[in-house]
Amino acid sequence: MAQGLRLLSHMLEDSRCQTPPMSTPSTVSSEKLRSTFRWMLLARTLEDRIASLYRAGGSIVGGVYLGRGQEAFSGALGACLSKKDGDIFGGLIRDMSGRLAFGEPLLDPVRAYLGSAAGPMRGRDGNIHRGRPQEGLPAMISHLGALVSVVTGMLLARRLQGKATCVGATSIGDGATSTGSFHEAVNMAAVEGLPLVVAVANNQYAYSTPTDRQYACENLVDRARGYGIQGYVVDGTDLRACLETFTEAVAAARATGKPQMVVGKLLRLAGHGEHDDASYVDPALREEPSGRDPIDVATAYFDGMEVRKWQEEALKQVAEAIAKAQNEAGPDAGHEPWLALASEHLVEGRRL
Amino acid sequence: MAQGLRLLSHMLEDSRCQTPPMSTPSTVSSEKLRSTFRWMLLARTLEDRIASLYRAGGSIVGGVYLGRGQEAFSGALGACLSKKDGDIFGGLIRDMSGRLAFGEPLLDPVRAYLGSAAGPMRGRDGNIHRGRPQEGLPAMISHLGALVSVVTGMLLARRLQGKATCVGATSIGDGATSTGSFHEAVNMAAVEGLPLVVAVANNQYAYSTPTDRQYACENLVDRARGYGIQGYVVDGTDLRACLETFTEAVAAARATGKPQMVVGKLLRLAGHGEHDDASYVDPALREEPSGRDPIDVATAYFDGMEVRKWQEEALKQVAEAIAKAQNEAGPDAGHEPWLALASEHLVEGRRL
Amino acid sequence: MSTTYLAAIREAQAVALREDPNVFIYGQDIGKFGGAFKATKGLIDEFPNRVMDAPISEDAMVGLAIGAAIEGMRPIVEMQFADFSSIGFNQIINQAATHYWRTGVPCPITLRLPSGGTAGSGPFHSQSMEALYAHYPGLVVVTPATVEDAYSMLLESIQLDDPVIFCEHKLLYYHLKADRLPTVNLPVGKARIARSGRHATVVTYSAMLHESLKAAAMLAEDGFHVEVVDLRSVKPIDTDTILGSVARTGRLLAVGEAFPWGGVTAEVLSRVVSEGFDLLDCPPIRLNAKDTPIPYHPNLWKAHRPTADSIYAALSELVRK
Amino acid sequence: MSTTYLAAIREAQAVALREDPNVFIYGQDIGKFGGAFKATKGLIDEFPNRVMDAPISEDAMVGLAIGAAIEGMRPIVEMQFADFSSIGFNQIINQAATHYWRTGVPCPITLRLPSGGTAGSGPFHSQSMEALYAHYPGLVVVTPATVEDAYSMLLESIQLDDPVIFCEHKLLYYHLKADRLPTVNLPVGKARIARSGRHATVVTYSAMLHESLKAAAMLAEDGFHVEVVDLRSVKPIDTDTILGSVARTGRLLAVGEAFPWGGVTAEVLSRVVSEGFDLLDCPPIRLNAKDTPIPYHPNLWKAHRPTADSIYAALSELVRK
Ligand SMILES: Cc1ncc(C[n+]2csc(CCOP(=O)(O)OP(=O)(O)O)c2C)c(N)n1
Ligand SMILES: Cc1ncc(C[n+]2csc(CCOP(=O)(O)OP(=O)(O)O)c2C)c(N)n1
Ligand SMILES: [Mg+2]
Ligand SMILES: [Mg+2]
Repeated sequence: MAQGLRLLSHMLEDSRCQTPPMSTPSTVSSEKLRSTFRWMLLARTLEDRIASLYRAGGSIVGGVYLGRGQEAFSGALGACLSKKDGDIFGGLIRDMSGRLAFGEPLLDPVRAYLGSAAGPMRGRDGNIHRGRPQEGLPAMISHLGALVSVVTGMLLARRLQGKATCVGATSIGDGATSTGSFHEAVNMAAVEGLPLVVAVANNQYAYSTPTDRQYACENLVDRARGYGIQGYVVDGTDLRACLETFTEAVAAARATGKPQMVVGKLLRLAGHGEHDDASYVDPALREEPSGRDPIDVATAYFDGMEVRKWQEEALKQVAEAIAKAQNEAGPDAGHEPWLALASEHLVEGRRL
Repeated sequence: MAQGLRLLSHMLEDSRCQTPPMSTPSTVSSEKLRSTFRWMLLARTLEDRIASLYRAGGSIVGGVYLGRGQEAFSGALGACLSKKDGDIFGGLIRDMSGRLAFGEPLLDPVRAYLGSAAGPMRGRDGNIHRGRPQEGLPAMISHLGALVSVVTGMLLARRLQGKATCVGATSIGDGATSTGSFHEAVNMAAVEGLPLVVAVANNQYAYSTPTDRQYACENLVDRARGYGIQGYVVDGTDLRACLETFTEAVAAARATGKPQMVVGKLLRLAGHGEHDDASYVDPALREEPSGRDPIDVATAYFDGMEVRKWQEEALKQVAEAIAKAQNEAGPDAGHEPWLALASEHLVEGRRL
Repeated sequence: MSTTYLAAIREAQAVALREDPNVFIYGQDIGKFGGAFKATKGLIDEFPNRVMDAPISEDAMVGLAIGAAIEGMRPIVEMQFADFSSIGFNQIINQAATHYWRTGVPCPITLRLPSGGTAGSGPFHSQSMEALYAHYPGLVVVTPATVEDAYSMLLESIQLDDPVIFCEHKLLYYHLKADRLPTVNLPVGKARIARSGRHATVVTYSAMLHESLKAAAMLAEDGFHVEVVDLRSVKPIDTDTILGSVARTGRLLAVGEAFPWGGVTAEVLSRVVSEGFDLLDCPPIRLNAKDTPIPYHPNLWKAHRPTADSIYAALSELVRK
Repeated sequence: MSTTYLAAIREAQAVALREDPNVFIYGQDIGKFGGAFKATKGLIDEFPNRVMDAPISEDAMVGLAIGAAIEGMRPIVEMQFADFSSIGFNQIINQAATHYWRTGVPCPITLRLPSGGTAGSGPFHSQSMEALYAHYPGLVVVTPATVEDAYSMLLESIQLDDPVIFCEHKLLYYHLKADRLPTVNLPVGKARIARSGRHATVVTYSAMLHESLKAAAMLAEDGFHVEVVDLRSVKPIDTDTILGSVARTGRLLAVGEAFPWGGVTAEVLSRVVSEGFDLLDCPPIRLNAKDTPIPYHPNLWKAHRPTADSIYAALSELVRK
């Protein structure tokens, strides 16, 4: 079965996209496959828990946006980067898996969702916007596309500081490829020759909008050539294929110092947010290969007993983190300094 | 010689860009070639005159930006559209030739440059920003890329009003392809399926910036596939080639209702504006085929005597227009109503 | 049967689409889905060609609307949240706002901006952007605070020959209700005395009207009668109505939910002191949100914006000066 | 040897590049070409890796600078004209301005905006955008009116740990001269009394300082001594210095070149009336540009903005009230 999946997946041969030849046997170690799968499990476990807390009401602050269906694509990217070597992962709203694989502490999302003042954004900004900019995890803003140039700038800084081999990755949805921000940033990274990996998670919808109202090209990878960068397509539901492709793309970025664009096809297996029942999603899409659940697909790679054990560990980790964060206080307006500037002497508190 | 030029020009065969096969013999009538050439001559004559008035000082209001080198590419586009049938020509700063060929009255640019209150913008906006939006000539703003979506919207209106076969064209420089505005608008036109012809005048510089600091793809036509639209490349210095290509592109837009992207290679044969000596331009570029003067190239298609006659007529027309506009008063601040709103009852004149 | 603020917005669009074939709506997820807030729910069924889902391209969305408007259409653009209009900002202030003045050709577009804060929405889904747009010449900026105004002013906005920034407040969408929609109403440009009083004037708009009315009710228990002026549109500002009220009360507090530097409250104070200095018995004051981004956590959010309590506190001081 | 306002800006950047390896400049045509106004002329020769020509992508230019700043760099971004910052607007107000507050990580970028009107520049090459940026929390907005300030405040802006909108006025580039560049100067945030007087206070900034000083000189011939306050930065505003001046004169005129609704002059009036109402002997007034786009033709342009003459006229009335 794993073999069958391999055939469905990996970079599609396509003359338009300058993909390196398909690599057999897999360039991905079983250790990497396993560890990434465990991040996927952890992400799914956490998000399931958050979703049920959200539905129960009372404990989750703000909205809940899940990465369900994108765990392989996102996790593989996060796992192919090296936080300790100065790589950058600019995660978006569906990147729980990638963020954790990259090295974000589990407590960060838990605290953010539960509104703990000890969370990375201290209650000032929310859940999916969390980040640790000085540890290679920039904190996204809502405006789609806006993070791509920021990661590009982080890479420029790396280069100016003599750390030119660091790679910076960021993801983008099919919908956000329509933003001018995305275009300007990818083009700029190509012009500046910076090792940016753009992971296009084509989950077939932008909120309720299907891709035929978003773009008219055959495949979003067709954009790569227009930027003069390398393009890859991958079955975004298959962890092994994703790991192979991102391994190559990250290596290529590191070696050439040039942007790489990886387009993964998959399906958003949740509402846009948990407030959304996604009734507009065409049910036929779930039956297609791209509609598979990446956790199911990857589970087939492993021994069932082991998977259950990992699942239990994930449940335990999540439960512990939630228990800890639930005991932490929310932010206290009385102690909030209300300082938007680092230069405190320029703050006009009293006057405004 | 004309034959030699033909060989250099026309759509380059390129597997990347879905160009229809090269058409021999020419699809362009000698009448069309001649009339377009005369618009080119008129544009060049006018702009030469404006430039010398600018250098002399005193009579030209504001800056002067010339289309020198782009007359064939721009003029051919203007000539392939039909103003009376409701086509749209969204000209930019180097489109004197195309605007005139499309049907802009010669007095419009003359009055604008000479600061006549009778000019199309009544002194409120300047020279290259002039337009007649209700006659298919929208008035550009300075912000590059911003006109593409406006023309797209004009086309949407045409379609909603049952005039779906009208074509809308606009031009864009190599530099302005880097704007998010350009990207959003071309993508939107492709998604909406609107007959937009985007003419990319790749004149190898954006102000002083060469194309290697602007994009990293081989040819800007490589972008077409990423939008799912038809792409064409053409020698922008050769009028016949330009007419052939735009005839095809406009016909394709009209027939399919879909966007077309035409990339013309040429060289800006002037400074960015007349204040700029363009000393940064690599002299070697002038020796290349794309560095040829399109007026010279086209002159070879015609009888020398005839060309001289046309030139004299152009000189006479320009002299008359300038004489007329020079006698017209500039705007009078005392009579300016200072109304930014059409809804006069909502204007807060006294208060602000 | 009662109508919500949101239903009024939907209904105004339905009426406009029905009455004028030049009206169309463009925005993300506004078709079958009916919009993130359901403000266009069902409209695509009745008008399949005139309700269109847009790609995530706010710059081009506004540009497209401008182009269509030049050609005689009357587009309505729904921004998914007001905050995302920052992407269409250039097209709004430089293309739409200048078009009539530059060319003499009107540009009648209506931009619907779901505005203002709600708990848990954070810095990028809570903004009140009226001051940005009001600063630029060539735009009309309306800020309905009631169901009736949401309805009648949206209809009027669509009919106006100018670009209108229609700031609809998300906090009012579901809770605010009216028995029926108005057939006549005050036009855009006129303010309304929402509550009469003689001890002080509160000038406000949008969701802050309701906080101010609550504060006024609290003050009434202390024996002070506060007049509350609902601006309805912030460009133009109905200065005469404000001056009339200040002439009666001698005291002025301007309340807004937007950031404190500049903006509506500064404009109101400036006009009153320039034109009605002698009407004032004591210094006029302002109350705005704090000068930081809008916080995500409800604990912080509640302290960031003015509330009935903070307005009450400011007024209590003002009436005793 | 004398230095122009433009040369001071160039020199400040040279010094910053020399003193701090984290400083770099990014902008269109700023490399070999030295920039549209030559504000970076020759800098690329001395710092070939830290002066970079950007594509025409203002959104990404600002985004790139933010990313670099997060990593400890101190980028300077030159907008070719202030007006084009509308394309980078979202990155400025939503990403740069909120970054420190959201994450605790500073975002020290300096955005140079060649601002303000010159004859024949028209609606899109003449704007004064300080009010837009000052409205949003998290930005410092400076508006130097002198050669010395252009130099010292640019140096200080680059050193500040916050995003700074540096509004340099194009009309001052070539004509304004100073004998030498200062080694010490007032810090950002402090206003300066540019001319002392006792009959009225003019609060102004940037190019309008010079029009105001001319008007003050004209008034002096009529026997009225007008005090002129140069704000230097519009966020923060040095309210204490303004109040001090109004305490001396009892009369206030605020003058700005920007559009009239909201903005700096409204903010100044609001602060003075809220905090110094009793200092005023008569209604404070404002003078701004007209509420239309900025006209292209010099005939119209001259009438659109305040000038020494119109300031003189306003002051003549004010001092006689
Ligand atoms: C500039 C901008 N416009 C609109 C939105 C509102 N919005 C949030 S998510 C979303 C859909 C995003 O679709 P896609 O990029 O495909 O990502 P996905 O949600 O599918 O992961 C929209 C329209 C936004 N965040 N930013
Ligand atoms: C958004 C924006 N940024 C910057 C400018 C300033 N600017 C005017 S023309 C120009 C160069 C344009 O180059 P290109 O698009 O290649 O057109 P060309 O001048 O070569 O015809 C620049 C940078 C502008 N007009 N708009
Ligand atoms: Mg998607
Ligand atoms: Mg060019």
